[in-house]
Amino acid sequence: MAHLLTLFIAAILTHNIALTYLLGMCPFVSLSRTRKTAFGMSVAVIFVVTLTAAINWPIYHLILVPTHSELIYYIVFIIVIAATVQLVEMIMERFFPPLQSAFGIFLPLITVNCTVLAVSVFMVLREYSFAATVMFAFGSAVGWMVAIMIVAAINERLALVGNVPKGLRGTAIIMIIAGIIALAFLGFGGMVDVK
Amino acid sequence: MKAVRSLLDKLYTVPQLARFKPVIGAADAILYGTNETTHAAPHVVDNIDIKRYMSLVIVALLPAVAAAFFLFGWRVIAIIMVSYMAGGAVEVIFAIIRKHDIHEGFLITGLIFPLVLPPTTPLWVVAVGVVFGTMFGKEMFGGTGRNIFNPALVGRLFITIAFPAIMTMNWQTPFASGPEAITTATPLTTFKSTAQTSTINPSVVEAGTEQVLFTNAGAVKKATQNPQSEFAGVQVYCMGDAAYEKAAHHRRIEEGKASRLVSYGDLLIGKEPGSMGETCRLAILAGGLLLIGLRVSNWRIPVSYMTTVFIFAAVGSHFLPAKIAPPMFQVLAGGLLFGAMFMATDPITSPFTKAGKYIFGISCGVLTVLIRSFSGYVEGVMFSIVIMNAFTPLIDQMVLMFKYRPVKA
Amino acid sequence: MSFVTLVTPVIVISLILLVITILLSIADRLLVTYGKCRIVVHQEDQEKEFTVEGGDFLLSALTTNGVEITSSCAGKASCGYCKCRVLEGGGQILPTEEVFMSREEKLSGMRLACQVKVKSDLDIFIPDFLTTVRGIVKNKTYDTKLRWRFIKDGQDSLIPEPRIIKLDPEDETAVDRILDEYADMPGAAVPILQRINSTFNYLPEPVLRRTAKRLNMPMSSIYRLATFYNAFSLKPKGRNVIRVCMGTSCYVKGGGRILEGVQRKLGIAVGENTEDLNFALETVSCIGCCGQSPVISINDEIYGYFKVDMIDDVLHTYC
Amino acid sequence: MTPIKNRGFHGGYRFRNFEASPLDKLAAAGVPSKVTISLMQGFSDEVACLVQPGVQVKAGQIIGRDDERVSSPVHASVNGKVVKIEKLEYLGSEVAAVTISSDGTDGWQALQGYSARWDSLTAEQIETLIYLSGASGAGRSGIPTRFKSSIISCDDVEEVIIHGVESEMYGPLSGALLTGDCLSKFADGVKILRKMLPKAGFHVAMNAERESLIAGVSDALSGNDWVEVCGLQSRYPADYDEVLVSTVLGRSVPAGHLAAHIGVIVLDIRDVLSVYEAVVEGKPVIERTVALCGPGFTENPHVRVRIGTPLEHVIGGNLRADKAWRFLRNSALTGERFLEMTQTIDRNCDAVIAVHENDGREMFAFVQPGPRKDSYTPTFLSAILGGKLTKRGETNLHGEERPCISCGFCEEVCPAGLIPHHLFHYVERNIIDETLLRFKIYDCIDCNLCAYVCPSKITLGRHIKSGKDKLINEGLTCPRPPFALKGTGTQKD
Amino acid sequence: MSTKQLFDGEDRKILKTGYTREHPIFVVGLGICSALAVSNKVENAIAMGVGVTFVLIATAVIISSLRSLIPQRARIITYMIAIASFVIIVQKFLDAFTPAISEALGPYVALIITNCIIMGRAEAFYVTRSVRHSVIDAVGNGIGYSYTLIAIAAIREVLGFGTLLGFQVTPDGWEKWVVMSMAPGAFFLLGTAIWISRAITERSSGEEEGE
Repeated sequence: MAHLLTLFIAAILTHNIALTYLLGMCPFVSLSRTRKTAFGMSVAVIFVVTLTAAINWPIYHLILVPTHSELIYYIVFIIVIAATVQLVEMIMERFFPPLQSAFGIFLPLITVNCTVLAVSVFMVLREYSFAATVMFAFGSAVGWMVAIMIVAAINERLALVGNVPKGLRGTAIIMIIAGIIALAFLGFGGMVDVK
Repeated sequence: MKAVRSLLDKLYTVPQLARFKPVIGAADAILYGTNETTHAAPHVVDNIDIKRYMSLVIVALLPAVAAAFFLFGWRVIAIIMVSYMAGGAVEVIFAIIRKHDIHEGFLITGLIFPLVLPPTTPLWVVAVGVVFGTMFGKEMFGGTGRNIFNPALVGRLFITIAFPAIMTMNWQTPFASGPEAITTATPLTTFKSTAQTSTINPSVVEAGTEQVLFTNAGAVKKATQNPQSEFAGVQVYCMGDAAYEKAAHHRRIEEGKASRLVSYGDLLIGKEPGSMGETCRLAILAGGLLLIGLRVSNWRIPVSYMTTVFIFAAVGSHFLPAKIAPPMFQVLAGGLLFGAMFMATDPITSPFTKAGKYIFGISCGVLTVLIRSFSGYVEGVMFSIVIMNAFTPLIDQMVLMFKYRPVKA
Repeated sequence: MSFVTLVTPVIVISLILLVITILLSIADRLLVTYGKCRIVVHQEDQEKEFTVEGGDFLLSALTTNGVEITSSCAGKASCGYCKCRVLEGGGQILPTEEVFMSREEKLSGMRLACQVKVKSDLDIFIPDFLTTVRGIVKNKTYDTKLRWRFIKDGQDSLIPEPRIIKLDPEDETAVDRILDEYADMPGAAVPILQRINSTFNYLPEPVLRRTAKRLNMPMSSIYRLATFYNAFSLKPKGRNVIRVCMGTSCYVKGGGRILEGVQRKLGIAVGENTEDLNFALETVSCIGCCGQSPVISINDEIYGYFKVDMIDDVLHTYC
Repeated sequence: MTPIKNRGFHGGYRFRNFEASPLDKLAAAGVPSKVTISLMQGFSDEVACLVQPGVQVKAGQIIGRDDERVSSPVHASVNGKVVKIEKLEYLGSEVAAVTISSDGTDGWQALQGYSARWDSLTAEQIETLIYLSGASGAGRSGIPTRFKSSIISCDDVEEVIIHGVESEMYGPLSGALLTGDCLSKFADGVKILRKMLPKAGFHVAMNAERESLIAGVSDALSGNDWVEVCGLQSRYPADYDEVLVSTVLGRSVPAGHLAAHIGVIVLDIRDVLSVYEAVVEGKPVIERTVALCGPGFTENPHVRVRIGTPLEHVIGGNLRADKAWRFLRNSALTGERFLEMTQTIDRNCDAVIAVHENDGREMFAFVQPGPRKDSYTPTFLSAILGGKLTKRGETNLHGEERPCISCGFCEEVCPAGLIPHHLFHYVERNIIDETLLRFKIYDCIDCNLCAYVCPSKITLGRHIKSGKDKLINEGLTCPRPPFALKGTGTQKD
Repeated sequence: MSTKQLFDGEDRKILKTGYTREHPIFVVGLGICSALAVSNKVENAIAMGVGVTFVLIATAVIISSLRSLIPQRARIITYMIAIASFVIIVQKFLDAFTPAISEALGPYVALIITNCIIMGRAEAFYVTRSVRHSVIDAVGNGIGYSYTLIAIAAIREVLGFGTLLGFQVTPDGWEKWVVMSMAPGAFFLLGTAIWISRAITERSSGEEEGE
């Protein structure tokens, strides 16, 4: 249990998927303009990342490994992710329309979010157990949420007070902000590890 | 003085210097004040302006600068000069390109930045740090008043991560010079390394123990009173004067085997190695209290910051003495006082809501103790403040969200 | 590498695909049923109507049915180019779109086509490409928030204004004459535009449309040319261009006052034209006559040592 | 006698010891040779003109009156001849103004039906007198009478607050207004009002530091349990209606409402004295007591001035010639400038302020200790040396405009509990939408204190005001009270 | 057939757009993750650049030639399967010939699948255009992506490791800028690079910085 908790904290602080592994940057850049979109997207990401990791683990360990087809795990993972996202969207739309309008609209954007695939790939590379996979996936997604929420709040603040040089507006200043945050997050280095 | 006036007037009209108008304007404003009057109501305004506001911070920093000069010598002045020149150049270039006035905020960045550096920092590293800090920490966001992060800390953080060997291994013992004055340890480092090799606050000192570390006087008393304790040949380290006094004069501890790991009195007056400005805690306290008294900085952040560190360290060191240093030590050691008094209170980069200020201070305190105790870095003040700088807009927006209910139009 | 190691992955993946396909199609059948939806599109001066299967995004429904709409991110709500106005149906505006919308746009029902799901009958208005480009050019940025200018009260300037001005026959023949002249020359767009510009004093939009049609070039290319060269103007421009020098020496010697005087005299601001199109007012940063400052120039004539009380006399010579 | 309360409010700032504050001394300015009287006085609408050029008028004769709109009658203030009637600018709009050249005589025409024994008059008679005298236009919402031309009717008044808090940097002193027999006149004025508004509770709020004055007022009003006298801290802006209502009554005025909308009438001492004069002496409002404040005057008395007197007559020879002065109407923080010396004193004018138009530059201004400089932060010597030093009031900006550094001074002083710098950012960036409503921009009472304390020299007050205007343009108006005017049936703010 | 016909103006324009006007990283803002993550060393950057370009071209060929066959609804999944298959080829290739680089790139090779550039171009361009134009576009985008990656990697490697392509280039006393080899360095450099590129394009199109 303690191990799982460590893994969770590590995935947020020391091995933050956005700030350390630099993943999920496209939505990070485009959806961090307001807190509203950032929050919606990150909740959707938390849900999908955890769900797909939980689905991919049994598929990998119960189907691909016994049949010695580890070679194709990328394809399988990405298909599973795409299908899951689509299914979740359909279910949401049918049964939970309010949820759909708040978070569901971000689902189509998630398929191409590298975080989702990356978490599943990390799960294979680091040979996590099922519980560890779920915990790591959840932690990573929460870490991504923390990062994008900070940047979104900073962006909103900058929209009010900032006077960013023209060429820096948009992507570039987000990179700089993320860089400084990443710099600060290095302070957690050595505190906990994902292994 | 007439000559200066006419020289300035002449400079304004030289077409070749049109680009450097911000520089001339800044000199003019500093020398002569403004001739602008209010346009409409309020017709009479407060006499304070940003220049005075900022210069008061400099005044408050002067004790620390003087102490640094006294403790570490002329190098301090050199580092401050380099910081001002390199950072000032960045400021001037941006002011010229972006056609705005030179803002006074830089005066503080240029002084705070050198004060958080080890006195042995090579001058080129100082320049790299201040250039990076001013540029990435401030100018890219639009200059003073528009930045999100404390520029001095961003610079310091950058060179800490970029040049770990230089920034964490070379410290200078106060009042000393020459190669023998260089030490690798600050009090925080000493605690961390001693705690790793010693038995900490044992209630029974068992035979065969080589080193014990007592973090408070109570622990010394408890161990010495226990009849089963065996102090023969045991090296005893004590934190603070009270514990040391108890151990040094105790009959069961061998003569000369008790030593003082750190003296709180020395920390207070600055006799322990550390960054230039942060060693003399008395000078910092004087400056910080002056600022709070003048209402230039808000008391909420430093008070909540230091209280949190104290409480968290008190609780933590009770349960995990090997990791978390005792509270008094935490508050006095490292850059905590300096950070809490001069950097966490920077109004631009800390929350403007009252509740936000408390949240900021408390989070900074928790993060500082956590990073000091568990991460690979010895000092956590600058990390925690920059992390909380990043959270500042979020904190403010959350507080406002709870304070003001949305309106349906 | 044995045969088995190659074949098993293929079998496995086919099986997985099969399972997923079955799952998805069941879900599709059971969960999402919107039936046929009718989409009415108003665009420029035409109207289009077609029926699609519900459940898809509006952007893809439009593109598959041959309605052109600009989009560069292809449905990820990150470019904000695919703006259109949903007049009927479409539901609430989503948080992903709000970033790209001003308050007026939100009120007027502006949406991003890539975020609107076709669930019911829709009635939409697509602004013409030209408007979009003009907005971009005007603001000199690709800030999608600012692309459209709105008149007050949530009325956008797109529908009510009868922008498709018909050419009167006289002008039409004039244009045709120019076009005929260059009919056989390939790549003659720029000289044609020059001729049109000198004939009309500016490039009227209907003329551009006609030119585009005749040259068989997309309107956007013509527009790019027209906005690229400073010599072309898309707005009617006064016959006599007054340029007031605001260079350092002229400014110091009262260029500002002269500009003010001219503005007051003509009743127009910098960059505008008088109503009778007799004068256009511009400022320049230096004419190159700093010795005679302050200086103004009208067309190519330069007036040095200019004084405010000379304005009346000088301008009268051009009336 | 009710006990003295000393209740404060959030924020605010105490202006101390400004040089050349007015003295407790009352003088008369005499009859001017010419007066120009605007037909719109104070909050009211423009009234119809009743005279033609060339007509002889007497002081106290009604020259403008409109019973159907929110207004009170306007009187000629001197004996003489109407010279001309022209449109003049008044508080930002074009209003007809009557110019009367005086024949120099001092008398005035009394109102009909006044009685020195006021308690013999009926409530209706008092109301008529108050209306005809023009005193009904006093305060921000006026004294209600049974005429259609007031905002609320007498029956709706629950509380009346009469204040003399003296919170401004420069303003009239209640001590000067209540000298001699004025104190008893004031007490009688309160009683007259009570007779007219029998259901209302009365509160007299005075500067808590003037203990003798409070004692005097308490004595004069003793024995009446419907009135309480309380002392308030004289922090600016303690005399704003919104602040008075909340400090004295503990109620709050919703944004966009006048105090009258919640049944509260706020008056000052001079208004009550006018009521007394109208009812007991039959004297219409043709005079105003104006405090001459600021270092521009050789001495700083309160003067009684005929309404419509041009500024030059009020000042007379009482001006220092050594410097350039800026003349302000009523308040150094919110008042407008007198642009010309011919501009006139109106009914709402209670102070003329002359401050030094200081466009000179001061060497190393920002590091000087500043024994004579005022500041919200105790960063100048004057704050440490306290009451011994007088401070200079001058128009110099004392610094350049800079970006906001979120120092929080404006939030600390804001009496309305707003965060001015946050609102300012939205207005500056032209983000005019519901967010501003959410941050309660309409709660701003325009006291301008935020702009006073700002070290970045940002004119916060003006930005917030323009934010409100822009919001109204956007159609996001403040929720108005569902309140029809007694007279017109239309809404008015 | 002359070269001119083989490679006409239209083609050249498409090619050029890929690395100038619609530069995937600087202008469109796609493919940032990998640009940040694998630009710590030049060799990794080259490998990644080549890998992405290869996948782009292959995807362009497949999708534009099959564009009429791909069902609307299964579009995305089809792209992904195609891209994923090519990524596997790249991965196996790297494993076989340059195991060190493969090790260094780690999961980022797999993440080419979700690289927005490929998906974006497929969705926006390949699905509507001819094979020939698609391939040229793929090459253009590949070039744009690769040279950016390599340029950033060169700076990061020199500052962070003191080497270039593994060879020592800095003097002995050189203090390594450790931060450059870490995530923050990548953020700062890419941010600055985007800034500079935008500033240059803005200057060249004659615009002044307005406030």
